[in-house]
Amino acid sequence: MSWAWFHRFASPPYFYSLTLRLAPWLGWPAGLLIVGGLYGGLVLAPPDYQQSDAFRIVYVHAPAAWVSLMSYSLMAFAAAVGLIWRMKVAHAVAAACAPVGASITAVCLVTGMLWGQPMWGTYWAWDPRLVFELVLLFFFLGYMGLRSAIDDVSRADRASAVLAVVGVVNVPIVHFSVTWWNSLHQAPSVMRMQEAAMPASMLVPLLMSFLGFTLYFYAVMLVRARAEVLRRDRGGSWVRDVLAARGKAA
Amino acid sequence: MIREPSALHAAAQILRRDLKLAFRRPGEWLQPVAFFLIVTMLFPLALDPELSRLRQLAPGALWVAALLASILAIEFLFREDGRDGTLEQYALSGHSFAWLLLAKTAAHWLLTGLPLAIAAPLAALGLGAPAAALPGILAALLLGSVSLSLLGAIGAGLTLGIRRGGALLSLLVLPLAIPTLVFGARATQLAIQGDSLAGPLYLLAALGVFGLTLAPLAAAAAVRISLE
Amino acid sequence: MREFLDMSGYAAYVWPSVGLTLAVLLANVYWARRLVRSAQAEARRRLASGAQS
Amino acid sequence: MLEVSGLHVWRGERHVLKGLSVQLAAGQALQLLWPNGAGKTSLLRAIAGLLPVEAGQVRWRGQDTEADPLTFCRDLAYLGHDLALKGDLTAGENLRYSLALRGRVAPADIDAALATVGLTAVQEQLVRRLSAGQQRRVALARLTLWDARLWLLDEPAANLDAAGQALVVAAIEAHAAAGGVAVIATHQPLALSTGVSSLWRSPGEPP
Repeated sequence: MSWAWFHRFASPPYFYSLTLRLAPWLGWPAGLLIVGGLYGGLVLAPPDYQQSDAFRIVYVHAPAAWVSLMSYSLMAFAAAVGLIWRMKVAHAVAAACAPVGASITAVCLVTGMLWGQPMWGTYWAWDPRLVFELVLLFFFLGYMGLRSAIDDVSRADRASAVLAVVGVVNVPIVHFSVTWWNSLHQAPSVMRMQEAAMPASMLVPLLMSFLGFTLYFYAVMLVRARAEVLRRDRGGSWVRDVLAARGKAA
Repeated sequence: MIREPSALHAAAQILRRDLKLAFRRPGEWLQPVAFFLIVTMLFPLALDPELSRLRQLAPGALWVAALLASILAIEFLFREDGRDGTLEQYALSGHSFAWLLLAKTAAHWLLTGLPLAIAAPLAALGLGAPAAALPGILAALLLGSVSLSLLGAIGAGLTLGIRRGGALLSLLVLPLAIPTLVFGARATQLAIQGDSLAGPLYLLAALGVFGLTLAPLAAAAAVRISLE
Repeated sequence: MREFLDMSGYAAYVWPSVGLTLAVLLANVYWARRLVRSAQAEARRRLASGAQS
Repeated sequence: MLEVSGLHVWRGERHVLKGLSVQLAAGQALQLLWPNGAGKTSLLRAIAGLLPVEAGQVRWRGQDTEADPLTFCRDLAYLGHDLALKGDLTAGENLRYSLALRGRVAPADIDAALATVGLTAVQEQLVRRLSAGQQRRVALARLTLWDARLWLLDEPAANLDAAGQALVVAAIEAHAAAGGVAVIATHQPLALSTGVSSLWRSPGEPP
């Protein structure tokens, strides 16, 4: 009985209709939260006493950093589920995570560089967090590269799933090694907000941004996953129904 | 015929077979070592031949060259056996596939990782390392090349059967090799400075043990998928 | 307003960051929808060819 | 002994095997004479466990082969398109190393098997110097030494002359007489005795 939800979720038609219904419920709040968070962060929040207005980049940089790590973890988790239970829907989710995660990781890197220039006087410093994000981007690129190199979707799913799992096992090790390496070389101080003393007018927009980016990621990922499920279909009659329903609505 | 499907015997035979094959074609496994030596030779030519300054760059130059050489070599780990059906027979041999691939990887390490580690002190001398540092450098490369071979086995398994998979292989393996590079270069640096390099050597050994336990499983899964 | 846009001299860093982020977010939505459309078209094509055979 | 039931296999977008079922008892050989592209190789590889099965089951001695693949593999000999022979090793060395995976074999047995397939004269030559037909014969010698109960053979008579084909037929007959099972993909029927072998001409019409 406890597995009933699992099997239901694993069924492509159920997943398809679920994502169809769920995406707007995630997408619209995500949009509102992001806009609200940015408004609060860029307009209402007071300037930081050390970094002045440059700190406002945190409202896009930090949520992007969070989403990049979350998307990689989710991708690896979904890939592992897909490998272990041979679940196509899980593979579809993993495939959907990668491009969104990679683009957000790139955003995190570029905004980090734009923040670095006024703070450190240089666009690129070998800051461990930036380096870690860069490695994460390479993990994503490798994953997508492997996927696109294999024509057969089912083989691509499983091969890239192995890679994602190997990658996620390595993420903590890479993180440790980069931090350790940084501690030896004393690179410029890390971008850091004054965690303890952040007033609510700064903190609330930041939290809104975090939540907004997270919901946004799930919304876009589910839309992509819907397409990926459709690609993995093997002639189930549900596709006909879904496409017919779509035609009527359009 | 006495039926005795001992896993150890099977692995030993794979190891012997791969070594015998390699010795019939010595050119193939000597190439990565030659590549390694050439790349390390390029650094003084491109930068500055003054030994005191070279010494600072030596750890990085050695490890980047070693990393590239082992990536170059690992591409051939499964390719021939994948093409001629040997890997299929391994998969159907009734032994753990991961175990047999570990034996293959071990043979590969003996043919590329070990010569690389032995050549490294030589290259290090050319980069201005003092003689006292050479044992430490040898130890660091011995330990590090184990992880590199194991990580490479995963990448080689994933890209087996992909045409022009070489560039993809580096894209997959190099990010995974970052910890090995960091710890290995640090160990080399400490060795050159004459300090104790026990810390990074332990870390390298830990990476090697971790890789030994998990990488063959991942490589076996990857090769199986590639063989379909 | 001008003061706000100037970001006390950091406008060249803050606004590109925000602009790039929003652009990527919107582009992702667009790509995702396009992917769904192409997957649907592909599925239709497959259904049509399946019905003939 | 071998039961295949409701086997569905996909290769990429192609639904190659659509719910195949077949049963073979001890001492039986099945020749697949399907047209090209109908999935002969896919069936052999799916039985061996090299191809993932979308639906259906392969049972060997009543056991689902996926439940314990290692035990199943010890009973299995698969001879594919690629012979898994190393060009840089001699015929004898090739046999020695590949048989080492299955257990220990006396060198005399290897010599005898190579003599049976008529390769004594070239035993010490590197395999890459042998002709395609001679290489097939080496693989055939390995097959007989393998001591497997289930043979999956993909075009075993390819590149072989009449004498070589007779060797293949004799090997299969001996295998069946010893209670073995064989599934053979071939485009030309082998001259096996009718008591042993059944023909399967297309996936649509079971034997």
